[in-house]
Amino acid sequence: MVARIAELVFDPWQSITAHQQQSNLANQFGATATFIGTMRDFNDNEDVSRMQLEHYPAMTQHYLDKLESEAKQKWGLLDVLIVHRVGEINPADPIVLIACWSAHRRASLDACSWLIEELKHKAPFWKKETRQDGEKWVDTNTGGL
Amino acid sequence: MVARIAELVFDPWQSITAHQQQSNLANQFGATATFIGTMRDFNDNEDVSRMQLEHYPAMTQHYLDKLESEAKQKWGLLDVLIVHRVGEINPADPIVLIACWSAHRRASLDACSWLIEELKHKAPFWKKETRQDGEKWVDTNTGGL
Amino acid sequence: MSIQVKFFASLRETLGISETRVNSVATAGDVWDIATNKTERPVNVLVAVNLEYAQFDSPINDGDEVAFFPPVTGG
Amino acid sequence: MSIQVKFFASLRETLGISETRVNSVATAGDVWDIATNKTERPVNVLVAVNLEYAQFDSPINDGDEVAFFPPVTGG
Repeated sequence: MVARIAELVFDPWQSITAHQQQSNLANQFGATATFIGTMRDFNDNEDVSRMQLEHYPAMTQHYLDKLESEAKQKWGLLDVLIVHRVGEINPADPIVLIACWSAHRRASLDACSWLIEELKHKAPFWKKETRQDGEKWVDTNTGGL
Repeated sequence: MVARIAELVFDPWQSITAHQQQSNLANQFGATATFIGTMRDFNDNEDVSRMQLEHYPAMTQHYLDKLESEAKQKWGLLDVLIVHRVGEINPADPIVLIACWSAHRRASLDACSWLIEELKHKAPFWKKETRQDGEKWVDTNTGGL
Repeated sequence: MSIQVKFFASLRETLGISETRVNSVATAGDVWDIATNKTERPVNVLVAVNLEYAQFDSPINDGDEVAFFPPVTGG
Repeated sequence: MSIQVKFFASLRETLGISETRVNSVATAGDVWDIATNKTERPVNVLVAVNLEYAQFDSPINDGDEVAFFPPVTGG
């Protein structure tokens, strides 16, 4: 179980591959569900050329670890990986990766869906977008969209 | 949008990476949800050393294409990829890959979850397991597990 | 023209038939009876006509492809 | 011992304070008042005490870390 803050751009599929190779769970898991959030070059119909992602390091790590433990226990997951970017982010860069491994499919799918909602509502990250008219803090996350 | 039957072992993460590189959707999608079903080396508490996956080729392709179209329309997905193994499968081999790309998170997550259930209940694939006491057709898929 | 008939998985093994052809008949149930020499139909057998799920009383036309198989277990 | 205070994101920019320290106080609300020189609290400000979400009337002990920030927008 790993929750990691990434200061630099990461490849989500390589991160999952590497994590899975180290995990020694081959033959045990029957299901893997993943979610990747990626930066788009527009938001609210405005072009966004860049984004700064600020966080509260100690609390972020604490919350991601806590969410992983809760999900693992609640759904009996075999493994969980969370990676979240901070710093300067460009369009098409991955922002967040969540991957859940379980014996059967519903556990991994439901846990993955729960984790991204919890993370969006609780983990202390803040986005500031660079638009044509300047920099603007994102007010609030879309509710469940 | 691709639905593909794989006769040989495939790497799901590489398949997704390759598909995403070709798709020309960078900067547009904000969310990617995936599900991977993998062969375990046990089922119903019995060791399973190998599996044969039979299918009805024309109907399989027809159903996978149809499910992709339905999901794409229902959730406004930007792209969908399905890969399903047939033939001789060994423990730890991926069996099925579903990946959905969308602008916002709920579309990709809900579509991915729907697709694996529909595929399990409708696509004409059949598993035959090799156990210690011989070969045995799997009777039925677990309901939503 | 005739009707193409296919059997899959455990049904193919039990009946010992993979593919056959039958002449004009009224329904998918008739196809089963002729192709299997009136073998009793297991309760869970599914039928597809031209790659779509169908019923045993679904009408069959010349040139159709009719397939019989057990519950699917993919994914 | 004193109380470590942190501000994040738009709140950090608006107040022009990133980190500060205050002496013993009763509640998280008191920390806000002292650290911001009684700036009016925006309605949506969140508070965390020792890395857990808390309330403005949560009691504060010496050595605690208290953080104020706007609604989170990660993921």
